[in-house]
Order: sequence, then structure tokens, then C-alpha cells
Amino acid sequence: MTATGFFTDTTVCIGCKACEVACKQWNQLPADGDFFSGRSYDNTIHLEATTWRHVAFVERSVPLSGRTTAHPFSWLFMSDVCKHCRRAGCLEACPTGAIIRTEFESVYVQPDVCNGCGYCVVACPFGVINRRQDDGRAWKCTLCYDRQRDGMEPACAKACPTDSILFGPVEELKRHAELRLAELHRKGVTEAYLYGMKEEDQPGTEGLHAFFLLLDRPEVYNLPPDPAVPTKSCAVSWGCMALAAAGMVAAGMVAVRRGGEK
Amino acid sequence: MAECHPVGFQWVMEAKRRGATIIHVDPRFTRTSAVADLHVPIRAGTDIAFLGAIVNYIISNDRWFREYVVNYTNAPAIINEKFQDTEDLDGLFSGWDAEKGQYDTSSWGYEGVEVSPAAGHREMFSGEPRSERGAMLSAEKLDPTLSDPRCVFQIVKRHYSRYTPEMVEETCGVPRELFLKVAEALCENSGRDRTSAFCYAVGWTQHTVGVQYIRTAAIIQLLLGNIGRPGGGIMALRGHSSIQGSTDIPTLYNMLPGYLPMPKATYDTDLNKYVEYNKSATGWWSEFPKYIVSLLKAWYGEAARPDNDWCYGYLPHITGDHSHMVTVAAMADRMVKGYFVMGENPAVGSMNAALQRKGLRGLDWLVVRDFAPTETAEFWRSAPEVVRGEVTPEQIGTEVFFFPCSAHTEKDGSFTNTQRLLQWHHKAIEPPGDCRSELHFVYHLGKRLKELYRHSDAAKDRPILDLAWNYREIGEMQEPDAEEVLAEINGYTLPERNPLSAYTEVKDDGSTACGCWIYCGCRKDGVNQTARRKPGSEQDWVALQWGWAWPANRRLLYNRASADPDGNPWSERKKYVWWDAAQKKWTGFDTPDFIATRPPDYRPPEGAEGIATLSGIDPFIMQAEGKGWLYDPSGLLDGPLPTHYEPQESVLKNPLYGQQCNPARLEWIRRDNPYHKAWGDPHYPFVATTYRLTEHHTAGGMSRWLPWLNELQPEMFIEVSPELAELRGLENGGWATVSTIRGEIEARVLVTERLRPLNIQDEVLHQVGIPYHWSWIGRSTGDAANELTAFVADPNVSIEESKAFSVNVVAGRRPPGPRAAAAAPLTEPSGFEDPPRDLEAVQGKPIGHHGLRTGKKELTEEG
Amino acid sequence: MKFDLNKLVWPALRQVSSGDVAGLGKASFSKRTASLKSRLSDADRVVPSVCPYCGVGCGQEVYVKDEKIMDIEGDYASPISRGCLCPKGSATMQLVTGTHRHQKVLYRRPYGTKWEEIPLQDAMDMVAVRVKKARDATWEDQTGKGHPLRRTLGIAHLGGATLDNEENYLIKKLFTSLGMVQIENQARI
Amino acid sequence: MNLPWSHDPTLGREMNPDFAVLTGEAAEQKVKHPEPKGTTTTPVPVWSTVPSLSVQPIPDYYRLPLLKQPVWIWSVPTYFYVGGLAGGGAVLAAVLHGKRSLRTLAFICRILAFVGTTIGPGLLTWDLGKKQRFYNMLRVFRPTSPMSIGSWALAGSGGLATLALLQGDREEGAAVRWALAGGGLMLAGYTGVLLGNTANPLWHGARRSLPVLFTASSMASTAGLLEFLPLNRCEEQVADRFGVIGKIAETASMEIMEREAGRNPVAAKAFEEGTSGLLWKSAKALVVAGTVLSLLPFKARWKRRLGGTLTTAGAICLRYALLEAGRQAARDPQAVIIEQRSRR
Repeated sequence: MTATGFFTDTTVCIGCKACEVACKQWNQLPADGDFFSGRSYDNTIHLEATTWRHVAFVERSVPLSGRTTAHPFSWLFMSDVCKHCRRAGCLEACPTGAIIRTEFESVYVQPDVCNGCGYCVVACPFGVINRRQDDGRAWKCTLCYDRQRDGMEPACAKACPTDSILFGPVEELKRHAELRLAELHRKGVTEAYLYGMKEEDQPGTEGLHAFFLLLDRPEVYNLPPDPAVPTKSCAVSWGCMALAAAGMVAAGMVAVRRGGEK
Repeated sequence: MAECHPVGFQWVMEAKRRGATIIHVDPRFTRTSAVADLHVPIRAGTDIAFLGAIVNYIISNDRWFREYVVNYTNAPAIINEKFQDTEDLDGLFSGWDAEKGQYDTSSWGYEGVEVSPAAGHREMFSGEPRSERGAMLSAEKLDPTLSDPRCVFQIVKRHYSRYTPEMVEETCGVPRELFLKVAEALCENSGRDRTSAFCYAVGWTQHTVGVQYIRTAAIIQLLLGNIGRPGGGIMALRGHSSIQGSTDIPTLYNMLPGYLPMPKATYDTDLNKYVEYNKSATGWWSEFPKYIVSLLKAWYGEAARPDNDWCYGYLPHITGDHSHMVTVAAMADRMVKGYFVMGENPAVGSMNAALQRKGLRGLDWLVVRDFAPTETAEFWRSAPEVVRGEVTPEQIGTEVFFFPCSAHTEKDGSFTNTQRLLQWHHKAIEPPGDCRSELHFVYHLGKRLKELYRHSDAAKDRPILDLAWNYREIGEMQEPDAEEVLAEINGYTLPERNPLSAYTEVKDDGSTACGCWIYCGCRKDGVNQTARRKPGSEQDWVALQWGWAWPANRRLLYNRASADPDGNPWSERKKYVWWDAAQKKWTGFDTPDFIATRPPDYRPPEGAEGIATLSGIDPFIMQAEGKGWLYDPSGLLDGPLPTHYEPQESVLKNPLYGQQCNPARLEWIRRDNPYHKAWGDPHYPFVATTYRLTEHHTAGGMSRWLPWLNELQPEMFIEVSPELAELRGLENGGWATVSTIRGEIEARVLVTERLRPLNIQDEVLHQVGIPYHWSWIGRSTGDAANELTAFVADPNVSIEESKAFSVNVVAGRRPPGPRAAAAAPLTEPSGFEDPPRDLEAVQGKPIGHHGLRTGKKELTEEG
Repeated sequence: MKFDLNKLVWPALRQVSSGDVAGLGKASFSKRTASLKSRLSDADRVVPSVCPYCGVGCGQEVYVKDEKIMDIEGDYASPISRGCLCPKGSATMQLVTGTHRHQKVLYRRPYGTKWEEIPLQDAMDMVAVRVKKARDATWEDQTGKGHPLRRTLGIAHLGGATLDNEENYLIKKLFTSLGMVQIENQARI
Repeated sequence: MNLPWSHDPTLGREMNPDFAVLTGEAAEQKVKHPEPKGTTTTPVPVWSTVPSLSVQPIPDYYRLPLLKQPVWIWSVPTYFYVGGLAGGGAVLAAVLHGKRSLRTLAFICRILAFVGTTIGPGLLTWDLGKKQRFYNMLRVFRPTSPMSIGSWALAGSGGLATLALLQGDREEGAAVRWALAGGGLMLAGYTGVLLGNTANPLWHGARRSLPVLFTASSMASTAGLLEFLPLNRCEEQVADRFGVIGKIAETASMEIMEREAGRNPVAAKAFEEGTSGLLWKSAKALVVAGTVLSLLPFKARWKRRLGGTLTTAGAICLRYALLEAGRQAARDPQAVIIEQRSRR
């Protein structure tokens, strides 16, 4: 099967949150509480076990290229989601095989397998997946695995009124994203760039299946500037552990020889 | 638009992708501004000044579309020599009748002619009715060179000559350069090859000059040639699924279905008089008699006969304004016994909520139909005044019935959307429990009433007994067949009951019945056209086979204007409807909105009548003379040209005229509806405007109960600028109390640079944004913005002013304890002198029933 | 019969047999995952509908199974909305199947302090009687000057913009024939 | 207030099962608390400054955590300790084998390995969100996952420890002994790898020293426990020597780890501030005190007891400190951003 994913073009996002609700509706996720956050129009704050799409609202007192306002100001929106990394921290950390790489190359948590060990939670470099305490399992965006099985588009991408969220084969999305970026640059929106699309851009994850077109630094949207799958640097830990183990054996031997044999 | 109509906004984004310039004019920086090319922050309530300056820009820089204006508008028409402009009278037009307190509009007309407007006069309760026989513009009264000082073009030019960029800066707080950018962008993007569109919603209508706001946009669009053409127009973005439908088939006091007027007691005493007063001799409204007779046939069936005026006498007559606010004031004065509220929540969504609830307390009985008991149903036990202990349930005598309603998924029926498109929704499942549709409720109520009156022989009860009330009942629940009702709306022949296929088939001899002539054709050939769902991807971009648009499935009104006077498209790029000389008929992508076979070179012969008077270059066929009106010779009560007046409660003196407010506005002079000072009220120094959020819907009946929406916007809040926050010690995320003399509310505060203070006339002016979704019940609660607003309205349509008024804001939550907004003002007037809202001539307008002060004479002599 | 290694029950064994050594992919699939499909494939029928919120008129599809609603989402075919819905439209299922929906008629007596549940038919009868009484008591036949009125100002109506055209039509038809003129809706607001 | 609408089992979704089909992917996600206010804890404080005017030198998103905090409860650091004991026991048991004078100590070590590998899984299961699915830990073997490797090691060691216990000090069965020792080494150190192999800026930053620290601490805590037990002189000597090496190594690796983690100064603030800072400082004091005490050149019963107490408390404290510091570091978005920015 071809890899499918999302391309989220934040320059056309209108912050309507249709994606958040469409996701909850399709997956029948519970609302996770009324909390007035004071953070612009963002009251769901972050991706959670119960919130698989989340729209960030960034108010800035700097203008955006190509826009005319009475005062220097701009308001950026970004619909965040699980990135379905090509090297996925959660997937590689999961000890039960609950998290799998599907035939669409997406990363899926099997709710019938997950036993809530919580290791994926700390393994995700994007802070996406989380364990819901009263349910016990870890949950995140499935890239609408069930819908994709029937050839249907994920609910958020379908609902998105301005096509800020595009769904499709990753290779096609990449081509589209590059054209869109070129168009924006031509129009003078020089701050636009692609986040996490190619392996070169984000070697730590080898690229994302849900990548973004952004207008400011990633951290402004609560995205890590240079995320990496922890497994990539795991060998050195094992190496250190081996040395330490050797030390421990040696210590035991020394202790026994210098002690017990006397 | 991105805020309230996100899916409609996808087309704006698509236009942007193709190179369109998006301009957003709004006091706040909203989600629309965030993606617009240009955001123009404006002082709430000053749009006419802004738009008027664009008119001035277009004319003084000679940017208007000459061929369009000369041929398709009334620019060349010569106006009555008695007409005087606001420039001459310091903010008044000629004809102000100080005694009656209203305009005598006769001096506004065309030289020697009277014309009735397409919309407005006919269904509106306006002043004196006029006979319009012979109302054809004759050639001598036109000046195609547009140079006669009394021609419309010159009058418009003079009227707006003081609406300059400097004046915009001083009135609207919009920097000159920004204004010029907007004006230039509009002009650049209009003409043969390009068109510009305006989109508005209640931010324009909810003002004491609301109708004139839209009129100003109409002048711009006519001058630029943007009406009746693809990508042009003025789009009203309507906020409910069938608010357009409920205007077409009006649950409104002043109209019968299809924009026929309700009979007026003083004039429309019998059918002949009614027809005489309301029919137009020229233009499409000459067909008027056919529509009323067929409507009466639909309603009274066999009983409607030529010898009894087709039962015209069964219709009740109006004697003045019976609109919502007038009714509520009457309720508060205990003049109304019973009240039906269906799918509306006036205790939250209507102006001066405390007075609304006082009205509910004055009833004998109240019927509320909704999903769950709304604030309107619960006013007697948990309203703020009950919680405060000012009233107790034991003192409230209103009997309340709450009926649970069916959802749209539980009934068949059609909605008419914002672009006049009727779309059928099919029943998916049975309604649960005792939930029923309104169709069921009204139909079975009617059956019961017929039974109750069965033995009556009183004349007053004949309409009930003769009412044609037989619809097929379906299933155990005895749900009436909605499609049968649609069939009646569409109309049929008598006695065969064959469906009519177009309103041109409607007759005035009793051989047709038609419930709403403009909807005629929606069941063409007996097929429910509104249920058509040929995928958009399988047809051209006009998508004529999706749903059905009135009239005659036309998607773009007055589309004959998309072709030049010779009938050729203005340009290949903007091709839409054109004259096919070979086939000798109009053709194009859409149903032509013109007499199909009338060639462009047709000119009416001497003595022509009715539709024959429309020439081949008269695209605006609903107008008596077929032209678009830059200047309104008749139909509006507050002037033929939009003029900048300040809101009822402003912070500034009108910079343009001595007349501060719209002289014809409706005011309610009541103790429970006090007003602030006209401007500069020291107690209420800030401008406030109310609005919706994407995440909620109107008064919350369909959103505040849904956890998925509540978590997105969980609490009532207001939006203020950092400067105002500093001035008042407000903290982001903290609490503030907003007050007017009518009420006070508390809300969380969002301090944001999306709101900026405006520098106007060397003063710093602060604006406060107040969403209005919340109230005290539901799963998400908060104070209601409409506790703040007042009863004061536009005279033409009786729509209130809630988009611009003055308020005070202080830090902290509102104090507990008693407060009697509905009984008395919150603050007693200060020593500050009350500046007059009106010129001397306008002061002393009579006060009528229930405190209504208006320019409408009839209202003061109500039945 | 050939023994299918991929049918091994224990995924750890499948890991070896299927070549998915790291166990990140197919080897770790559960039975549920292997047979996963969208719930819409079980729908009895799809009913075309229109969003009940704002005036844009987005197309909706209502999926029904066992006379219950499974899902409501945008209709791709609609040339207005092309499958999209806004957050409110996307929450339609919660609106129409919500636990907030009351299913019984409630009645509050004059000066009463609580709601009472009453049968629908009785409530309809009670309302009809009250309409007749109010109408008869407040009937106006003509003005002081002898102009016809034939109406009652004793009963008023509000609402319609959220209702169907057919419903508005019957409301206008019945209430006007009763002589009511104070018939209003959201369009005035 | 007697609201006529009420809650039903579909909490948070509020769709009535009488006319809604609830079979969506997350429909079975359990919600204990009804959605309305009062029951949900505010995850972060309400933001109190003007969004566009509260600019950081390096921007972030309203100071909201960029990463998720570890969700593990007390039983996980407790397991880290117990697993360490088992590991130390298993290794010691193997090296002691065959020494007659050390029979009791060897027996105790086998017991330690057995008990540790028996309680350990229990503690881990206690932390699981779905305890009844504990067996899924052995559903697959994921070489990429230290936790998977650890689970297999723990299970394997458990079996081997049982065998070793049954085997006693018989000559044959060296394979079992050495296999158990291998498992023990895994148990002693894999938890360090496990923490290092996360996106947590603090843990990941210390991914080299963490396995060393855990291994060293495993030695120290094994010895610490042995200090409480009645052993003969010979055994005491062996245990103490093993302990001294372990304790010194533990002290040193704590210092090294702090330095390694300190390369991300924002994350390392967790060692200074708040609960985690307090725990870390306490752990450090206890471990150092325990080490110093055991180096003092005199012998006394109270010295052993006190040493054992200090070391044990230090080891436990250390593990809690590491978890709490991880939580603290995950809460601060700047810890992630600054580190990754400096990397680029």
C-alpha cells in the first residue's frame, strides 16, 4: 500500500476547529472538560488522549508578509495532529506490539492490545500520545485507520472547510506542498517553510507523514525545532550499560576473591 | 465570515488562491482578518461614512462603469425639484413633518412620477400608500449625459462630496492610506473583466440605519457595475438554516408568503383596494393580483370564490408595527395573553433581555418548543431577577408549556439557505418520546381548533372553519406529509391539482392555487426539485441541478445585467447570461432572469402596460422601471440616500451633520428601556459591539448543550485592547463587569491586540467585543450580552441596534444583590447635560402605545 | 493443508515466521486490527440531509443502522460545501442524539414552582383551549373609524428561522387565519 | 437545580444510546468523571498576560509543555529499586558460587534474585493502565524497545531465579547460574537505558550515564540491603567490598550524570528546584553519606545498620528523584527548545 498522510497548510487555516470536532465526532471521543485557558481562542490547549486534533492560536505583534493591517499584528492558526513519523518513537518503544505500523504507513495504537505501560508517552518527541488515566490506555490519532480501510478520507481532512488539512498519498502531498511553498514565496510570503516533510529537514524522525507549512518558528506552535526518535541514539546507552555490567561483574569477582578466599 | 460561515468562507479562500484581494472591515481582528489581505479596523456604527467615502472616491476619480450606470441604473433620472438633500438641511432630507414626526416622502420622487420599490414599500408598513398607475419613466425626464444638477447621479455626487478620506479618518478612525487602499482595490477589481463582491451579516443590519448600510453598498456596486454579474453582488450571510425561508414564507408580521404585504386596516379595506394600492402598473409587480388570489385559493380552497373576494376578508389587518419588540413591550404591559416560541430563545437572543423576561412574566400562557427547556422556558424559576430575589416564581402567573421538538434528522422538509436555495432534508429516524415536528404541532393544533369552533356560526370564526387543512397523515404519530405541504406552496391547477411548473402559470381567476408564488416551480412536474442532488462535480459550476433556487431556479438574480446593453457578455471572463441572436432568446449558464425572448433592442410601445413596459435594457425587472436604484425615490422611511448618523448611544458627536441620529429611528421611551446620553456619556465611555463565535450558535440552544462545542469555548468572555485593560486594570483571563444603564454582566477577559484603540478627533477611543451566546442554563453558562442592549431600531425593518452602543467596563465580577434593570435604570442620570439626538424640528415626535416613539403616524393611532 | 505461519496465535512467533523481525508491523496486528473497517460499511441506509445551523446550507449525510444514527458527516456531492462542515455542523450528531434532548412535555402551572410532566395529547388539547379563549377574548373586528381589523393582538408567535419552509407555511397559514398578526422570527433580529 | 436533562453512561459524549450507535474507535474510552466543571483539574494556570506581548527570548507556546510528562506512578521507581536488588543478587550469586564460606550469602543472593524478579512484575503490573493485560508484555519482542527487552529479561530472570533457587549450591547447572547473572546484569542496567531512550530532555540528555548509574546503584543497594542481614565475617567482607565499589561508583555516576544532564541547563533545573530538586539533593546526600560511612576505617554493628539505611534510602530516593525530575523537565518547553536549537 502507498503511504498516506496529512499536509497541513497553516496559511489557509481559519482556526474554525472543525477538525477538532469532526475527529471527536467520528471517533466518538469524549469532551475533556470545560477549561477557559485565556490563551487566545485555544481552550483545548494540546493534543491529548481525548483530543487528537488541536488548533493552536498564535497572536503576534509582527505583521505577516503581503498583508495590510492598521497595526503590526498577525494571528496564526495551526491544526496539530499526530505526525505519524517515519521513525516513530512511540512505535519503537511500545513493548506489547499495541502500536503498529499499518499498511498505510501510519502509526496506530491497537486499543484491544494496549495495556497502558506508559512508555510511548515519554518516547514521543512531539508530546502527542498520552495515557488516559481513567481508561488506562494510550490513545492518539489513528489517521482514521478504520475509514482508510474503506477508502475513506480521515474525518478532519474531510471537514476542513478551507483545505488547510489535505489528505492523500504522502508523495503526492509532498509535490503539492512544494508547489504551494513556491507559490507563497513568489507572492512574497518569504517566512513560509515546510516542517518535517523531508528526511533532510528532520533527520531525527526521517520525515513525517503529517507535515506542515508554517509561518513562524516551530516552537511558536508548540512543535519541537529538531525532534528525534530516541531509539536513534539507543545504542550508546546499551554500550554504556554493557561497560557498567562488565564493571559490576568485575566488582563481584574482586569482592569475592579479596574477601571470601582469605 | 470565517468566524460565522466557515464553510461558505471556503469559496473566499478559493478566490484568494486564484488571486482575489480579500478586504475585511471590522472593529475587531477576527479569524477572517487573519487570512484577509487587508484588515481595516473601524469604529462600530460608522460604515455609512466609510462606504459613502468610497462612493465619493469612485465618482470624483471617475472610476465608475459608465455604460452600466447609464443603462442599468436610475442615474439619469431627474428628481423632483422640491427635493432637498441632507447637505442643505444639516442632516435632514426635505419633507420632514414635525407634527407627524415622520418624513413626507413625496418630494423624493422622480420628476412627475411615482415609483414603488421592488422590496420594501410593498411589504413594509410605510406611510401613505400611493397609486402608481402610469408610473413609467418617460424619456424627457432622463438625462443620459448625467450632467443635470437634478439628475440622480449629480445628487449622489453632491450628497457624498464631504465623505472624504479625511472625514473617514475623523469618523471611523480608519487611517487615510488604509481607506485609499480599500477604495482603490475595489475600483481596480471592477469593470468589464473583473467584479467585486460584498459580504455582510447582522454586523450591518443591527443598527438604527441598518437598511441604509446595505443601500450604500448597493450604490457602490451599481456604480462599479457589480450587480447581476458573476463574482459580484452583495451577499447577506444569514445565520440560521432557514432564515431566508422564514422571510420568503414569512413568519413575519408585515408579509404574506412571497413578499405580498399584509393588509393594512386603513387602506386595504377590500381586495380591490388592496390590489390597487400594492400592484405596480409596470415591472413585474404588475402581476400582483395573480399571486394574492392564488394564495387565498391555497388557504381557503373551495370557500374562496370571486363573489367573496376570494376570502380576502378573512385576513387580519395590521395597523402599524407589530414587530417583535413592539409585541414584547405590549407583553410587558400585559396586553398579550398567549405566546408561541418555536426554536427561538428571546430571553437570551433578543435585545434588553430583562425586558424580554418582563414580557414573558406578563403573559397568561407561553408555549416553548425546543430540544431542551431554554432560558425562555425557564424564565420563571432561574432567571437572574429570580435568583436575585426581585421576583419569585410564586408571583409569576404565566402558565408554561414546554414541548420537545424533533430534530431535522427526524422530519422531512426544506431549508432555504442564504443564496435562496431550497434543499430538502429527509427523515432518517423517528423522533424519540413525545418529540414532534412543528409541522405536527401546528397541524394538530389547527385540527383541534377546527373542532373547537365546529359549531360556531360567528363571522369571525369562518376563516378557521373554511381553512383548507387536509394533509395526509403518516404513521402512528400522524405526522402530516411535508411534501404535500410543499406541493401546496408550489401551487397546482384547479380542480385537477396538477402541479404548476413556474410562477408565470399562476392565475388570478381561481384556476390555480399557490401558497408562495416565488417558490412556484419547486415541485415542477410533480418532482420535488428541492431534493435534487446531482453531485456538484458532475455538473458545471453553476450547479443548476442541485436543490432549487427561487425564483425559477435562478442562482443569480438580475443576471441580465451580466450582459451589455446589446446582450453580449461584458467580457469573455465574466460571461454568464447573454442574448442568443440566432435562437432569439436569452441563454447562458443560469436561468436568465429576464423575459426569455425579449430582445435587447426592445423598447416598450406607447401605452404599454405591465411586463410589456420592461425594455430590453431593463435588467432589474422587479423594479417598476427596470433599473437599479442609486437613489431611492420611494420605499424607505429614512431618506432616499444613505447618510451617516451616529448610533443611538454613541461616544462621539456626529462629525457630519447637526442631526445626530437617524431621525426616523424607532425608540421605546419606557422606564424599563432607558438610554444613555446621545454621546459622551461619562458613565458609559466605551463602544461595544456584539457578535458570534465559530464554536457556538446564536443564543446557544443548539450549541451550549453540546460538550464537543463547549470545550472549545467554555465560558462567556469579552475582548479588550491592552490599552483599555491597562486603563481599567483588567487582566487577561481575569474577570470584568460590563454595564449599561439597562443591565450588567460579568465575563472573563481576553486582553488582545486584536482590538486596538482608535485615534479619532485627537481622542483615544476604546471598543469592547462581546459575544452573545451565553446565558444561565445549559451545559455552558455565563451572562447574556443582551442584558446590556436596548430597544431601539431601524425604522424600515424594526431591527434593533446591538452592533454599536456605549458601555462601561470595570475589573472584577459583578456585585451580587438586588438590581432592578427591568424596573428602573441602573444609574440615575448624572448632572452632565444631555446632548440632543435630533435637530429641533425632529424633537417632540409623538410617543405611541407601549412607549414606542416613531416617525410612523399610523402607529400612534393603533386600533 | 499447508501450515500457515502467519496464523500463529502468538505474535512473537509470527515475528519470526513473517519476517517482520522488529515486530513493528503486520506481525503485531491483532485480530480486531486485521478485520478493522469503518462502521459506515454496516449502515442500513444513508439519508441525505442539510446542516441545521447557519444559512450556508451545507450538505450532510446521515448514516442509519437499526433505526439509530451512526454518524453524520458532510456530503461530498454538495456544490455548496463539497463535504466540509464547520465545528457546529460536525457536532450535529451530538445535537440530534444528545442526552440533553428532553422527551416529555413539561408543564408549569401559574405561580407554580416546578415542572410537571404531562401527556402530549393533553397538552395539545390544553393549548388549543387557551388559544380559543384568548382569541375570543381579544378579538377586534374593526377600528374606531370602521376599518376592518378581524384580528387578535392577544396571541403572538416567535420563531421560524430554524424551522422548515413547510412548517413556517403552516404556522403562517393557521395563525393568520386565526387572526394573529404578531407573527415574528429571528429574521427581525 | 433540578435540570430536566441528565447524564447517562456515555459521559463526555452525551449521546443517547437509544438513538445513537456508539461504536466509534474511541467510544469505549472510559470516562469516570462527567464532563462539567469542578471535576476536571485545571492542567495549567489561566494565561494572564497579553498573548502577543508576552514574548520570550526564545518563543514557545504559552509556556505549555511541549512534551507529555511520564505517567508512571510510585510502583515504577520502586520496581527500579527492586529490579536492581534482583540484578545485584543474581550477579553476586553467580560469582559466589562454590565458595563454601559464602554459602549463606549465595543463598541470600539467590533469594534476592527470586524475590526481586517475583515482586518486580507485580509492581510493574500495578502501574499498568490495564492491569489484566500484563501478559501482553511478552506478546512481541521489540528489539527497539528497552522496555520490551527488559520485560523479556525480567521474565527470563524470574524463571532462571526459580531454577537457581531449586538448584541450590549444587555443582552442576552453571549455565543457569551464568544465565541468571546475565539477566541480573540486564535488570540492573536496562532501566537506565529505558529512561535514556525517551524524548524526555533530561533523561535523554543523560542517556550515557543513566545505565551506569543504575548499574552502580544496583550494586550499592544490594550491598546496602545485605548490611542489614546477619552474615558471617567472611561474607560481610565480600558484601562490604562489593558495596564500597558500588557506592563509590554510584556517587561518581550521580555526579557524572548530573554533569551530562547539565549540558541542558534548563532541563537540569529539575535537579535544583521543586520536589525533584529536593529529592535529588536528598538522594545525593544519602548516597554520599552512605559511601563516606562505609569508607570509615572502623567496624561496628551500628555502622553497618546506618550504612545500610543511608544507602537504601539513597537508592530509593534517587529513583524517585529521577522520575520526578523527568516530569519537571517535561513540563518546561524551553528545556526541549533550547536543547534542540543548540543542536542545530
